[in-house]
Amino acid sequence: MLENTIEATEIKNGAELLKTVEGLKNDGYRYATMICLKANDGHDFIYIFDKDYKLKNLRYFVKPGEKPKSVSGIYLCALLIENEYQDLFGLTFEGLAIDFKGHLYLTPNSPKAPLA
Amino acid sequence: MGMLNLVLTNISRKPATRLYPFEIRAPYAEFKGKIVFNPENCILCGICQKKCPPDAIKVTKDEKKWELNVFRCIMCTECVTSCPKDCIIISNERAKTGAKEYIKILVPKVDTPKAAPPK
Amino acid sequence: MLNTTIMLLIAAPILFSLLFVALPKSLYKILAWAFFIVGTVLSIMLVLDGTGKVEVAGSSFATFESIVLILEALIILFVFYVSAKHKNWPTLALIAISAALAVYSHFNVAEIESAFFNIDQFSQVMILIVNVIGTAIILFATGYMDHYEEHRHLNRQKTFYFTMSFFLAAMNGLVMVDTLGWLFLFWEITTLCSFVLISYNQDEEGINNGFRALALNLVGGITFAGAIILLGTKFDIATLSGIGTSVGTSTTAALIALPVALLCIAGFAKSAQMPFQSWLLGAMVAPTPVSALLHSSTMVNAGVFLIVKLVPAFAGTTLGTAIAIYGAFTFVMCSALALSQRNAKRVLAYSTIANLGLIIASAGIGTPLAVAAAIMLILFHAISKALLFLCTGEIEHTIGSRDIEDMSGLIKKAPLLAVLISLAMVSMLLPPFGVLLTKWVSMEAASSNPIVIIFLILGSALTTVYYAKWLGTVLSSTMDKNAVHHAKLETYFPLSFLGLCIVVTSIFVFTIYDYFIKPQVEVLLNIAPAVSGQAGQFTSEIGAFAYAAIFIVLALAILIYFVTKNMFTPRTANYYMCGENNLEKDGLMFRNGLCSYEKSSASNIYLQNTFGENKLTTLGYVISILLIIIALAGGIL
Amino acid sequence: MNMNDVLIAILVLIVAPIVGCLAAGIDRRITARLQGRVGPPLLQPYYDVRKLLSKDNMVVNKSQNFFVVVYLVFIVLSLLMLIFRQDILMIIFVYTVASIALVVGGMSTGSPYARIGSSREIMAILAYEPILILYALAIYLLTGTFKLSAVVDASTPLLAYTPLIFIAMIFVLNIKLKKSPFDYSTSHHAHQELVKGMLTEYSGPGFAIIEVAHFYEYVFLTGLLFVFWTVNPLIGFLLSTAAFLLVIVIDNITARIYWQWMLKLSWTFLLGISIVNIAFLYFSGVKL
Amino acid sequence: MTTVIPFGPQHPVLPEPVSLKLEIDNDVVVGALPSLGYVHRGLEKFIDTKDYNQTTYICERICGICSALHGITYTMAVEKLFDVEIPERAQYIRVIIGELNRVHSHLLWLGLFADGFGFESLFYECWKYRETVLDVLERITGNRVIHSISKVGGASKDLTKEHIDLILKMCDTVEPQVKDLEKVFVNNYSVKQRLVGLATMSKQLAYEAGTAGPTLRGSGNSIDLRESADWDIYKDLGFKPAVEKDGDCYARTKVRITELYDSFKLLRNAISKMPNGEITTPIKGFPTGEAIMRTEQPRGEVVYYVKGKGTKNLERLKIRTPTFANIPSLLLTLPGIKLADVPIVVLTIDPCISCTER
Amino acid sequence: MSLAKSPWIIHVNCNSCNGCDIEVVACLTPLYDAERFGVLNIGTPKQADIMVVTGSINYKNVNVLKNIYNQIPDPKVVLAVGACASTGGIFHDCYNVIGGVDQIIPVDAYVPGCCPRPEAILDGVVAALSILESKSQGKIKGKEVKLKGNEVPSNA
Ligand code: SF4
Ligand code: SF4
Ligand code: SF4
Ligand code: SF4
Ligand code: SF4
Ligand code: SF4
Ligand code: SF4
Ligand code: SF4
Repeated sequence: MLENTIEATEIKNGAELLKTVEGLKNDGYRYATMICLKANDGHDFIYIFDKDYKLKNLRYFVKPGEKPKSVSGIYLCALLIENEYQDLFGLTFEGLAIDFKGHLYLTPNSPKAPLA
Repeated sequence: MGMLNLVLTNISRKPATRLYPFEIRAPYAEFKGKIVFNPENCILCGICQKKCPPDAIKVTKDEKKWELNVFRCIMCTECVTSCPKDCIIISNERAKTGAKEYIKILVPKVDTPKAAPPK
Repeated sequence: MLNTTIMLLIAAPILFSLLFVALPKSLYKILAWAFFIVGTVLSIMLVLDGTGKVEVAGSSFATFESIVLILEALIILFVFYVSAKHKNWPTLALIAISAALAVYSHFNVAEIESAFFNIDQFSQVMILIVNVIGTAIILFATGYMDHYEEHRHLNRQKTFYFTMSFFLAAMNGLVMVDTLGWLFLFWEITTLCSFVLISYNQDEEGINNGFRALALNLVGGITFAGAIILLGTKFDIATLSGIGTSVGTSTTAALIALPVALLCIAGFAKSAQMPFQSWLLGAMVAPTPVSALLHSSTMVNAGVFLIVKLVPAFAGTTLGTAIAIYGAFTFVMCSALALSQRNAKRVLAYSTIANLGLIIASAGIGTPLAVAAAIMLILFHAISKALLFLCTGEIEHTIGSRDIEDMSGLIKKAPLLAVLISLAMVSMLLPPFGVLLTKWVSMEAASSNPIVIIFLILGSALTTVYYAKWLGTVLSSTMDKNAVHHAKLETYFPLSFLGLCIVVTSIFVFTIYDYFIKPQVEVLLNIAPAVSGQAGQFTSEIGAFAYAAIFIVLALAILIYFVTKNMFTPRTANYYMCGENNLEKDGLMFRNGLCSYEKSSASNIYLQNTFGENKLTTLGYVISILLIIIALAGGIL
Repeated sequence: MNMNDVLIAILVLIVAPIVGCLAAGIDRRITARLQGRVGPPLLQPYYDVRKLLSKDNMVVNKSQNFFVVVYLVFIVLSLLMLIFRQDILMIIFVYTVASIALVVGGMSTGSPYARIGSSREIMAILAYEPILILYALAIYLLTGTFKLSAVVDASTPLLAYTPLIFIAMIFVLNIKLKKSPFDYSTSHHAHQELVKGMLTEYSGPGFAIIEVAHFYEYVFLTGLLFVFWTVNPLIGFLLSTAAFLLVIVIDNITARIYWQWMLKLSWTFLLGISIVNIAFLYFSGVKL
Repeated sequence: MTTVIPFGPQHPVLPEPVSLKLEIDNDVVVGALPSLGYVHRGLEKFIDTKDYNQTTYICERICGICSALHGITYTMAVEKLFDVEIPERAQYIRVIIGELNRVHSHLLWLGLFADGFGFESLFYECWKYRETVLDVLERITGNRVIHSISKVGGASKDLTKEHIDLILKMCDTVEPQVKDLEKVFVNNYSVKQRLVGLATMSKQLAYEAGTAGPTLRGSGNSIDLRESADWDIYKDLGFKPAVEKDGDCYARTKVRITELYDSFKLLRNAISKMPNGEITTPIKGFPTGEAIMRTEQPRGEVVYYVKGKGTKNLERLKIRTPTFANIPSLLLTLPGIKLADVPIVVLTIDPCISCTER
Repeated sequence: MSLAKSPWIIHVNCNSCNGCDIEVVACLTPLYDAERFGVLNIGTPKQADIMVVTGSINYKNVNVLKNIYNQIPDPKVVLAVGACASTGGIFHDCYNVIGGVDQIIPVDAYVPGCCPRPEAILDGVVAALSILESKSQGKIKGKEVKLKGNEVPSNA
């Protein structure tokens, strides 16, 4: 395991994720961003929220083939980063506010899911 | 009116324009203009090639060739600081504008590397 | 000779209307051609016959007079019947009043011994308009109605052609007759015809709008009847020309203003001026040839015809000034209203009302120059407007819409049609064409009255705007070339013919002026306008309009264009779409954020928030009714 | 038209674009100096036109250049009519033909940017047209005729009785030269949301014609201001030059505002002062 | 009667390639769909082939406008991985270059913004003053735009006495010039016509839309990463965020102008407090672990996430740039404005597409 | 000499990091004032003579570049500004980068640097002027670049 990893709350499933995010929004957290990492054939998501310069991180493991839930219904601004990961990792988010269908950055002829 | 003041001041003064290319300002000494390679001491170790972020330098040991694609160089001076033999310096003269064929190819005069690359 | 022509002019359309009923549909085209030729020949004959008064007296008078009586009674009964049938109470009430007035006048107004037809140059002009343009419109209709009815599952063409032709007969009578009683009959016939034509579709909207037209025109009819009674009982005047002459001589000059004002209101109603404008807008539901007919050669022209004929009665009086301001106000108001419209026919409707307002304003000013402008404007407006309407109708059949926005790219789809409608629009707003020339004349004439002139200035700027955007839209080349474009002779002949008329009348404007307008103004006002024409220039005492120079320059522009066209290496390129268009597809398509292609488009500015109908109409009602009341008050005092 | 007139006409045809070109050059130089830079050579507009003429005639449809030819000839015609002191109302109508031709030319290209630009230019017409005609009306009220010759023959300058209309006319000049704050339909430096607006699709010779027509238009528009002081041509010239300079300065000290704002300004303030001026002329009955 | 037009990617009013599909009804925008990807290069993958030092140069070229702060933030993130403390002088150098960068960036923005509403001479005026700053930066770093001042372990160049004099002199000349500009931006009638009340975002909305930087602070949120503990040196310099309440374009402009004054103050303070000493710490080994570093760029908060796996290349680099955070707010502010205002509203978030797409 | 005195440029930002862009814009501002040579930054390619390209080409902007190039009337000159536009620069290896501008359209002159100084860009414009002049004399036409949807150039 790595040293000095960042602190993060583990999230088990999509429903819990949405609930937690909803709760964070009610607590006055700001959506900063979300990080996607390849891990064990699946993807590790780190959601980063901010309040009074303090970060609150959620870690959520997306199993291979699972369609992660979009939080853009809660924080609209999440749509951009989620669309980005659709492009770069070939993921498909469920419930995106605006779905660019993998064409946010990439066109049909550019490399497919380059970070996957 | 603030803007009226500004434009009237402008018209009453000499224009701020630097009359390049009719009057050429001497470049600042610090200016990173272009890479100058001095093949004198080069040992063809290839460190500069490794360090160069845009892969602008190509060192071919067999052909004793040190090449720089001027049009790819980003003047980061990594090569300058990393060269063990200080063969590369940065000059404050600008690289020339023109056709892309302008790729610098230099063959070092030394036949054999004088020292092994530091490990 | 004159005698026969007059009778023929009334009889021939009636004959044709009966023929349309009697003969099968397949012969309509031939009939319409024949009608067009007969109408044209007859009207030219009338012009050649010269001017003069024709008296109908003796036994023939008695016969005609009884026919008139019977017809009036029939009209009243018919209106009673239809309004009762459709339970339209306002109309019922109005016709009841009309009936009462008719009965009253029958018993109180002194009997007349003879009737007069008065053929002056104005009548000639009007006859030309009615019989040349009117029959051209009917000809157009034969190429139009089948398609129209097919879409709406109608089969009422017999009624249609019958009424259209009968309409022309009534108009012919109206512009030639001098006796007020007979004039009133023709007046009411046109009302009735328009009612039948507007409710042609027999759907709810059509019937409602028909009744609105009927009701508002009945109001005009009532004021007309009131005026006849007043004139007959108080002043012993029974002819139209009598009013003018009596003003000069009679010691009761001031008092006569009231019946004159009432007649003017009848004219306002018929010309759909401001508080009455809704009937003409409602008339848009009818087939386009009907609109063309109502707007250019018949109905609305009857109103302004009457008012211009009355000029001697109010020229130079307060009533005249009031009428001028009223007309100018309608002009600016309706021009503003037209600005926010996308529906081409509504734009045209407002434009018609506005131009009639301009005519009325010019008549109201009452100087020789102004009256000349008014008559010329009636002529030029009729030609241009007929063409505009017919083109709009044809466009509707070509692209399936009368929305101005949908007309973008017409120049690619139907080039000839686009050029014709552009010509018509240009003739409405730019020199060297007739309408603008007359607008120039009326502006120069109105410059002595600051309120009128300011209204005219604002109105003409607004006119420029709504026509310019339509013109640009029609000429913009944005559509692909795949329109269903059926070029029929019956449709394109009238269009091209009218187009030609625009150009020819504009070129020979001075001849027309010299032959028709100048003598007419002399008849009306006893002085001719101080206008002279030399070297293709129209010169009044206060200005000059060098229309020939403009024609030459226009021709020069066309020449330069064709000479230089191939001087430079021509190369067609795609539209600039910020770099996101794809050459393989439509040049106006661009790639959007989802990587799919989408068509770009641009619409014009309509300013609904400033010039929207709901905002301006109320204001227009208030001010126009006020102005009418002031005019009336001026008439009484 | 005698021989003399023909000569004058030819002279105008030749001299006006030169003057207009110089005016455009001066405009660009002064603008540059106001912005604290050197600016292009004085003859830059001429170089531009020459360059444009040597480029390919790239068009999106075959008829677009027709309208610019119409624009050019009608500008020239209105200028000539101005020089020959014709009916001012007529001149304004002829000038309207030119403006409409340019608008329609823009629209005829079919590009959405051009069409939006043209729509805005139509709004500009709505804004300035009434003022131009009121200007003509003022001339009529002061001389009893619309013929410009009456103004020229008069011994009092027009400006003496029409100061408010003069102010309104400066705004008209500003609108017509498409300078800030009214440069929303198209502008010379194209940094706007509509690319080049109305003229987006014009290139090469077609665009050169527009530029040349602009030269004539410069002369024509300043000519309209010159009329305010014909008693002493020098003062008239200085007056129109001063107005021109003022417009350049305004261009440099204002942002582009909306066409809606322009319409409001014109139909309230500008029309207001013009009408006040007209009312004064009408009620006082002064004559030149 | 909707008008549908593409707005960009190659568009004279947009300095960068972004495309908006605009749907306009009656001169009012009713829909806007952004189209991105014109500047997407794929830098987050590119670090696979470059070592962590070379990545500094890549990060600086995420964007040429606040390139210095990209380099600084990246190096600070990597230093977190190494868990090293760099010399204080180097930290001060970073602050000074960062603030100089902010001054040039804000002046640049003011100019482009003025150009957005058709005020050409004001645009030129701003850029004229900006050149003074660029000259100073060139004297210090050898390049006008991309400075390469920060490297993992410290600063790559020291500030000499001469440099410091130059900076102070620059502050003294540019500050009054900014005052002149402020007069125009804040008082000019035509500018106010265009800006006041345009694209207003409430405090709550701006916060929840995840905006950053002046966009956030223009709506009354006092959030500026220079206050946070991540980069504590700002604490010593007495920094306070610039905040405006109104939330419209006018407020966002005023925030940036105030920040210019703040930067001058910070520069002077930093220079007076800057200690002498080393400017680099030696770094050994290869980075391992995860770290998040956030700083305040001219356009707002930038978030760097780095993950090393003990090789010379990083395993993952993720950058959340300020424009990336601000773009979603455009979806909220664009509908309802006039077509003529689109460039202004887009420019008011100070968009930098090249960092959004990387 | 008819072309060389009035070069109107169109600036196309392809994949640039903004560094080159702001230097291109800086050329137009008072300190460098490119308008001294008649340079105008014209908005539409239809009126441009010199195409100033900054940044490398990626799969999304390749068609934009071609479109703009095709829409410039002849004679025209393409100027690649900066390392990215010339060769792909530091990003030449990125997955979404096709390469320098010359992979797609013919380039007439290159300006080195990352980013180039405004002076260098002015040099480039001056170099472009003489090329423009010779093109106009020799009536050399730019060839129409084919545009096929989202096609990938073969030489990428
Ligand atoms: S065709 Fe290719 S680019 Fe398009 S959706 Fe399918 S996988 Fe994605
Ligand atoms: S300066 Fe940088 S980019 Fe240029 S050759 Fe040296 S290492 Fe390579
Ligand atoms: S690092 Fe220096 S010695 Fe080694 S190859 Fe490069 S230039 Fe030659
Ligand atoms: S020290 Fe090793 S890694 Fe470095 S350049 Fe030499 S051989 Fe390559
Ligand atoms: S490839 Fe085109 S059509 Fe298919 S999903 Fe993507 S955008 Fe839609
Ligand atoms: S926000 Fe803009 S200026 Fe700052 S680094 Fe990102 S791209 Fe560059
Ligand atoms: S050459 Fe350098 S400055 Fe220019 S765009 Fe490329 S990375 Fe940016
Ligand atoms: S839908 Fe996609 S793949 Fe199909 S043509 Fe359009 S861009 Fe190409």
